[in-house]
Amino acid sequence: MLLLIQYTLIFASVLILVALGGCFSEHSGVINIGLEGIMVMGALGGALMMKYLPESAPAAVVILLVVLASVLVGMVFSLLLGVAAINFNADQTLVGTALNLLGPAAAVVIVRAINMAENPDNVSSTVAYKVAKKAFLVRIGKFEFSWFMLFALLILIASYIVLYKTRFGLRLMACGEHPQAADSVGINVFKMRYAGVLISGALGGLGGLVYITAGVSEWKFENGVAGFGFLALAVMIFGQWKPVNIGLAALLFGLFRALSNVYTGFDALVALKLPSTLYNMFPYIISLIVLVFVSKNSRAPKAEGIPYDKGQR
Amino acid sequence: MNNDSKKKAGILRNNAFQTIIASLLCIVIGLLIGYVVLLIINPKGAAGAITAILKNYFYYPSQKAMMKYMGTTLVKASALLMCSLSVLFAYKVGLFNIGAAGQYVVGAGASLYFALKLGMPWYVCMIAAVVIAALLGGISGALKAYFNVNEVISCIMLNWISLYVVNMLLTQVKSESTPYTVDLSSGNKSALLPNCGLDQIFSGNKFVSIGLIISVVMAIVVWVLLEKTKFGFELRATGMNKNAAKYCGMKEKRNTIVTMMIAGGLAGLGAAVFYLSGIETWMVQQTTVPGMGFNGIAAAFLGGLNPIGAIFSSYFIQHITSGGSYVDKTMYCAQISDLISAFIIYLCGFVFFFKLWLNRYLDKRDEKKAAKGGEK
Amino acid sequence: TEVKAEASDMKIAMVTDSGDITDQSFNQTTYEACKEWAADNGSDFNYYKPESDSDEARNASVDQAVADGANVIVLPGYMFAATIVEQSEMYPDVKFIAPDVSAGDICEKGVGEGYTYNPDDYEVTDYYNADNVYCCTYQEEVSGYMAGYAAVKFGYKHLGFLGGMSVPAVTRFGYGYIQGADEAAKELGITDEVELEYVCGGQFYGDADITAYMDTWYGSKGVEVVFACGGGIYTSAAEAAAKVDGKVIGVDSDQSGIIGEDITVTSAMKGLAPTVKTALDAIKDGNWESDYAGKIDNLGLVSENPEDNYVQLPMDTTQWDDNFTVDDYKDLVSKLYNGEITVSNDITALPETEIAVNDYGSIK
Amino acid sequence: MSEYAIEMLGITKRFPGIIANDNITLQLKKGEIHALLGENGAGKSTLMSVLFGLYQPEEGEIRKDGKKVEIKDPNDANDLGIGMVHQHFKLVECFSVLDNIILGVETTKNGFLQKDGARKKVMELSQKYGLSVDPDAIIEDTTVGMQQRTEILKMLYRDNEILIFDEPTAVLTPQEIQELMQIMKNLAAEGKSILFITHKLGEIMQVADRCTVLRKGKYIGTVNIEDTNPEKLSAMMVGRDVSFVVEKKEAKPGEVVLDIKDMTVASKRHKNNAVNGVSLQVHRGEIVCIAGIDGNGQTEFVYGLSGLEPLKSGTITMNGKDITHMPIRERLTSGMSHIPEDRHKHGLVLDYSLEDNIVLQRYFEPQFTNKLGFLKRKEIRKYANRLIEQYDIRSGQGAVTKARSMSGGNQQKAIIAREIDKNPELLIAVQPTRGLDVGAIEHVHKQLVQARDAGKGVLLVSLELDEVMNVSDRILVMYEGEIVGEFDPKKVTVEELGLYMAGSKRKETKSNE
Ligand SMILES: Nc1ncnc2c1ncn2[C@@H]1O[C@H](COP(=O)(O)OP(=O)(O)OP(=O)(O)O)[C@@H](O)[C@H]1O
Ligand SMILES: Nc1ncnc2c1ncn2[C@@H]1O[C@H](COP(=O)(O)OP(=O)(O)OP(=O)(O)O)[C@@H](O)[C@H]1O
Ligand SMILES: [Mg+2]
Ligand SMILES: [Mg+2]
Repeated sequence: MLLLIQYTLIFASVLILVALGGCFSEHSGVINIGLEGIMVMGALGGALMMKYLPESAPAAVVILLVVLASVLVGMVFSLLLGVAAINFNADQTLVGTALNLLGPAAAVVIVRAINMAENPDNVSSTVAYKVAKKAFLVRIGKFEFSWFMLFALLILIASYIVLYKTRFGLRLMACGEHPQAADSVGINVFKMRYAGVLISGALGGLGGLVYITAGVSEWKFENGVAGFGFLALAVMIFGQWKPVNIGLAALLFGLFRALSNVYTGFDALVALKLPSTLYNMFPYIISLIVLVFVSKNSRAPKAEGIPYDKGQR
Repeated sequence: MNNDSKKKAGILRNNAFQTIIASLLCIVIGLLIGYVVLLIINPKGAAGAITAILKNYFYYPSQKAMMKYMGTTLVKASALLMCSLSVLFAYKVGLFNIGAAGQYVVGAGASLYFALKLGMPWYVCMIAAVVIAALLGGISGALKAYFNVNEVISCIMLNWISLYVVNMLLTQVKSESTPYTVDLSSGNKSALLPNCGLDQIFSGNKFVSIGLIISVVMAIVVWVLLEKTKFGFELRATGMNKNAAKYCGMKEKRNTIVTMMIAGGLAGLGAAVFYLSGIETWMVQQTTVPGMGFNGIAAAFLGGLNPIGAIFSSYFIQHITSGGSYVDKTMYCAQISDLISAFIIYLCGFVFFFKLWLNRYLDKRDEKKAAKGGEK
Repeated sequence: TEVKAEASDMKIAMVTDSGDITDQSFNQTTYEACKEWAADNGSDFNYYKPESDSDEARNASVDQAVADGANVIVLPGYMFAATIVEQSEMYPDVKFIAPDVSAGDICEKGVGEGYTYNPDDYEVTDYYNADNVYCCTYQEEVSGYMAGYAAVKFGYKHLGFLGGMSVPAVTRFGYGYIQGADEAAKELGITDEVELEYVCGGQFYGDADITAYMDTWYGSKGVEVVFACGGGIYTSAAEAAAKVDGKVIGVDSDQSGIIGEDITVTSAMKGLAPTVKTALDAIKDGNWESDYAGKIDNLGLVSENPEDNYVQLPMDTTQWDDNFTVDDYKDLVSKLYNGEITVSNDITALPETEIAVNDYGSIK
Repeated sequence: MSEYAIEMLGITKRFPGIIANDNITLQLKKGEIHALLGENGAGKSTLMSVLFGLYQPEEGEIRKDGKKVEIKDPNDANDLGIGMVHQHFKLVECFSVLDNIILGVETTKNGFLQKDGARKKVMELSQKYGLSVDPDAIIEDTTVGMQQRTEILKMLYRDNEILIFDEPTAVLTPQEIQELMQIMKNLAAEGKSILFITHKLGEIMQVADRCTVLRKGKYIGTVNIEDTNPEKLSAMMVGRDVSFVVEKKEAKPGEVVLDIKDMTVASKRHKNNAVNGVSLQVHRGEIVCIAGIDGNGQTEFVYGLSGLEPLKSGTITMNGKDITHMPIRERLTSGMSHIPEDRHKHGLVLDYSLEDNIVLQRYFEPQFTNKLGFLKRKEIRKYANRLIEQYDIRSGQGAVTKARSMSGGNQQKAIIAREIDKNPELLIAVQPTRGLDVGAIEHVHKQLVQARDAGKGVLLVSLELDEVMNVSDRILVMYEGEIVGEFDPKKVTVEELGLYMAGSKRKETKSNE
C-alpha cells in the first residue's frame, strides 16, 4: 500500500509538473504538444549535471544545480517552439510534433558524442547518476520520499497563486483568451507568450528529470520518456487547464500508472488474473472515457493555437 | 523584357512553386544543420556521413544492388506516403490526425491477423486493414463530432490503446519461440501482395509489389477527391467552417466522422501495403508506437499538404532515413538521420511565414516598379 | 589444404540484431569481443546497425558490410537465421559467425510453410551454405539452472525472475532457473516453502515502472533474490534490491562489478566472448574449415572443470557459503556434465515444478 | 495653449495593396463630441488605431495639447489619456467585469493583485455616470450593453480625457443607444473630448458638435453639425446623393408561403425557452419584419426556422409542406433562402474563393456537378461571374478572390446575391445591413423590395428601427421569445414600437389568438 502511494505520488509529480507546464503555455495561447521532447531534453540537462557534479557535493547544492540544469535546458529547448510559434506564426501542432522527434534524437546524439569522446569504446546512450541521485531521496521508514514530490506540490500551489492572484497570471490568461484585448490595454502579447512557453519548458524539463530519476540510477536516452508528455497533456485537458483540477487528475492518472506496476502486491488484484496489458491500457482508456464526459463543456483557452497577428481584425 | 520579368514574377507568385521552393529550402537548411552537428561530433567523417545519407542506395557500386535497395526504399516510402496522405487528408478538412500512427498500428494488426490467423488472401487482408483502421479513425471523428473531444488528444490515447491491443492480438500469430509474428512467406503465401513483375525491375527484390502502385494511385485519388469532386468541396468546407457547412445543409458531424474514417483507412492501407509485402514482421512486445504515422506528419507538411507533393516528400524522407543506415556507425550514431529529418519537419513550420515574406517582398518590388513606371 | 589468413587481411564486420551494441547484453558483448580481437590482431573491424528490426534490414546490413569489403561477418542473435539462409549462398567467400543461431532457427526460416518445429525432421544443411557458416547456441538453461539451484541452496526461499524481452535465450535462462530452484528445493525438502515469481519486462532496460514492479516484489511480496535476465534491466532490480537488502542474480557475464558486489549473489554466465574470439582465431590460424565450417554447436558443458565451460557461475564473486560451497558447485557441474542431472531446454511451456511458480506474463 | 486636445496631421497609413489613410487631418477640440463618418472601409478604424497606438503611421504627426507626441503602443496612448472603445469589443470573455477593467493597469502589492481599491473606484465611476455594471459578473454571461458599459468604464478607470468610440451603437438597442448618447453628453460636459464613429447619421445629428468625413482613405472635410443635415453628410461621404427612403410600391400579398404554429425553441443560455410558442404567417409578395431588442429570441427563432436548432415543439409549414423535421439541405432546396445574422460564422467559408462561396448552396446541383460527383469548374466560374456582375460584388481578383480578403460590405453582397439568385419562395434576411454604410444599405434594401415584388415572401429580422419602418409591410414585435404585437408600419410610430420592444406594452395579435 505504501508502495502504491509512493509511486502514485512520484508519477503524479511528473504529471503535475509537465501538465502545469502545458497549462501555462496554453494559457498564454500556445499549444505545446512538444512536452515529450522537452521532457527528454530537460532530463538530459539534469542527468549530465548529476554526472559531472563531484561526488562530495552537498545534497542541497546537488538538488539546486541539477534542478537548475534541467529547467534551463528545458527552457532553451522550448525556445524552439517559442520562436517558431510566436515570431513566425508556425503551426503549433506541427512544431510540437517536430520537438517530440527532435528531443530524443538530439539527446541520443549528444550523449553518444559525449560518451564516445570520453571513451571511444563507450558507444552507449546511457548517462549514469547513481550518487547524485541519492540527494533527492529521503527514506522515511519504508516510504521513499522524494523532494520532487514536495516540489510538485509547491509548484502546484504556486501555479494556482500565480494564475489567479497575480498580475502576471491575469495578463497571461488574457493573452491566451483574447490577445487583441490584451494588446489594446498595453500588454505585450509576444512577451507573455514567451513567458508561457518558457515556463512550460522549465516545468517540462523538470518533469523529465523527475521521471528519469524516479526509479533508476541511469538513463538510456534512446528510450525517451515513454509517452509521459502525452499523458500530461491528457491530464491538463482533464484538469480543464486549472491547477487544482490538474493536481487531482494527475493523482488519478498516477494511481493507475502505479497500480499497473504494483498490482502484484495486492492479492485481490492478482486473483483477478487480468492480463497485465490491461493495466497498461487503463490510464489511456480512463482518460478517453473521462474526456468524453468533460469535453462537451471544455473550456480551452480561446486563442490557443492561433498565432497572434497584430493586424488581425 | 518587361514581359519576361512579369512571367518570372508570375511563377514566383505561384503558390505551388512557392511551396516547392519552401520545401527545398527546409531540406537544404535541415541538411546543413545536420552537417554542422556531424562536424561538431567528429569533423573527419562529416562529409562522408552526409553524402552517405544523401546517397542511400547509390552507396552500392553494383547496379544490381542499387536497384534492389532502391526497391526497398520505395516499398518503405509507399507506406510512408499512405500515412502522409492520411495526415494531409484530415488536415485539409481541418483535423490534425496525429492518430495516423495508431491507425497504422491497427492496420498492421488487422492485415497480419487476417493473413496468419484466418488465412485470408491479400485483398481480404488489405480490406480488413482499411476497414478496421477506418473504424479507429472514425472513433476519433465521432468523439469530436458528438462529444467535442479534441481529436489530437483522443488520437494520442488511441495510439497507445491500439498498440497494446494489437500486441495482444498478434501474440496469437507469433512464431512459437520468438516475439515476432510468423513470416507471411511461411505462414500464408496468398497474403503476400502480388509482385506483378515489379520485382524483376528491382533486381528480384521480392518485396516490391503492387503496393507501390496502389499508394501512388491513392495519392492521385486523394488529390482528385479533395480538389475536383463535390465530396471534397463539402469536406473542405466543413473543415474550414463547420458552422457554415451546417448552415448550407452539409452534414457537418457526418463529414467530420467520414473524414477521420478516410484518414484512418489511408493509414491502415499504408500498413497493409507494408506488412503484406512481407518486408517486416510485427514484434509483439513493442513498447513504443511505430514512428511511421508521425513521420507521415512530416511528409505531409514537407509536401506542402498536397497529395502529389507528398509523393515526393515521402520518398525523400524515406531516402534520407534509409541513407542513415549507411553512415559510419563507429563515428556517428544512427539517430543522426532522425535528427536531420526532425529539423526538416521543424523548419516546415516556417513555410507559411516564408511564403508571406516572399509575397511581401514581391509586393514591395512591384510597388517600386510601379512607382518608377509612373515617374517615366 | 587450408590457407592461413593474414589477420590484416581479415575485415571483420558485425551486425546488430534488434538491439544496439549498447544493450549491455549479447550485442554489446559480441561487439566488445570483436573489437578487442581486431585490435589485438590488427584486423579491420566495423559494425552495422540495421535500419529496422526486420530480416530484410538485417540482410541489407550484410549486403552493405560485404560491399564495404568485409570477409568475416559476426551475426549475434537467433534473428539472423533468415540472413544465414538467404545470404550464405550469396556470399560464398565471406565467413559468417552466428552465435545464438540454432538449427531450429535455420530450419524454421528455411523450411517455411509447414515447418514441424522439430529440426531433427530436416537436414539443416539443405537450407544454407554450410561451407562458410559457423553457428552456435548456448545452454542458457544450464546456466540458469545453476543459478536457481545455488539461490535456493543459499537459503533464499522467495525467488524472482525478471526477464527482458521474452526471446528464446532469455526464456531458456528463465526455465532453467525454475528447474534449478525446484530441484534444490526438492533436495532440501522445502518445496512447499519455496516460491518463484516470474515476469518479463518487455524491454532491455530499467525504468520507473519496472523498478516499481521490483519494489513490490522485494518490498511487499518479500522476494529475496531476483534473477535480472536481460541487458540493462538489472538496473531496476538492483535499485529496488538496494532499498531492502535484497539480492540480485546477474546474467551473461559476471555482473557483480556493475550491479554491486554485495547485492549480487551470483551471475548466470554464458561464454559469448570466448566463442567469438576462438572462431576468429580459427580463421586466422587456418582451422576454420576443419573445426568450424558447417557446425552448429550447442555450447554448454564441455568439461567437469567449471571454468572450462561456456555456461558457468563466477568462481570468485559468487557469494558461496556453508550451505553451498565452491565444492558443492563443482559437484553440481560434474553431475550436469555426466548427465546425472538433465535440464530441459524446452521453452514451449513453463516447466512442471513442485515449488509454486507465479507467471505474470509481461510488465509492459 | 492649443484649443485642440488632439491633432492628427497628415496621417498616412498603408496596408499591403491599399492606402487606408491618405494624408488625413483630424482635429479634436477640448470638450467636444467629434463624429467621424465614412463608408465601410473608408479608414475610420484605422485612423483611430493609429491614434491609439495599435498602428504606426508611415507619415504625419500627432499632437496633444499642441505638443508633438509619439504613440508607439496602447501604453503610450494611455499615458496621454487616450482611451478607446473598440468596434469589436476587446474584452476577455471568461474574466469578470472588474478584471477586464483593471487589466493592464492593475494595482499590485508584491506582485499580488489588490482589487479592493479598484472595485471601489469602479463603483464610484459607475454611479457617477450611470453606467450600471456588476463587477463580479463574467463577461460572457452579460448582455452586450453591459459589455459596452464595461468598455467605457475601462476608459474612465484609466482617467482618460480623450475617448474614442468606434461604432459603439451598432450592437445596441434603441434604448441603450439613447442611454449611451446621454452618457457621452455627460462626459463631454465634464470636459472630456470624444471621438465618435457611427454609420447612423441620426446619432451624429443628435450628439455631435462637429463631424469629419473620410472617403476611400482620403480626408473630405470637417463640418459643424449645426450647419449641416443628414443629406449633405451622406453626399459628402459617398460622393453622390443617397436616398434614405426606400422606394417601393404597395405590397400585394398573395398566398401563404410560410406558416409557423406554436414554435418553441430551447435556450442554450438559460432555462427558459428562447422562443416560446410563436405563430406567424408570411405571404407571397410581402416583407414581414420581426423587430425587437437583441437577445429576445430572434436568433433562436431563425435557427429553429432554418433547421440549425431543433424545435422543442410546434410545426413549420412552407408552401403547404410540413418542414418541421426536414433536414437543412432539403429546406434550402425546397425554396428557402437564408441571409444569416453572422456572415463570418455561418454565411461564408472565409478561406474559400468568392466563386466557391457563391455556389456554397448549390454546388451539388447537376448544373455544377456531373453524375460522377466531379465539380464542373467552368460552369461554376461562369455562374459566379454573372452574379459578380449583376450584384456588383467588388473584390481584388474577381471570382478567385479569397472571401477573407473582401470588405465586410462586399462579403454581405456576395451572400445576398447567392441567396436571392436561388430564386427562393421564402427569403429570410437577418440583419442584412449590419455594419454596412448607407450606400450599401440602400443597395440591400432595393434587393429585398425587388424580391418581394417578384412575388416572394420575405421575412426580415432587424434591430434597426429605421430599417424596420422603411422596408417592411408588416411588423411583428418580439419580446422574450414571444410575439407581443403586430403593426402596420404606416400606422405606428417608432416610440410606440419601442414600448412594445421594451416589454412595457403588449397586445394580442391575430396569430396569437
Ligand atoms: N490590418 C489590415 N491589413 C490590411 N488591410 C487593412 C487592415 N486594416 C484595415 N485594412 C483595410 O484598410 C481599409 C480601411 O479599413 P477600416 O477598418 O479603417 O475601415 P472603416 O472605415 O473602419 O470601415 P467600417 O465602417 O467597415 O468599420 C479597408 O479597405 C480595410 O480592408
Ligand atoms: N460576421 C458578421 N456578421 C454580421 N455582422 C458583422 C459581422 N462582423 C461584423 N459585423 C458588423 O459589421 C460592422 C463592421 O463590419 P466590418 O466587417 O466592416 O468591420 P471591420 O471594418 O472589419 O472592423 P474594424 O473597423 O474594427 O476594422 C460591425 O460593427 C459589426 O456589427
Ligand atoms: Mg470595415
Ligand atoms: Mg471600422
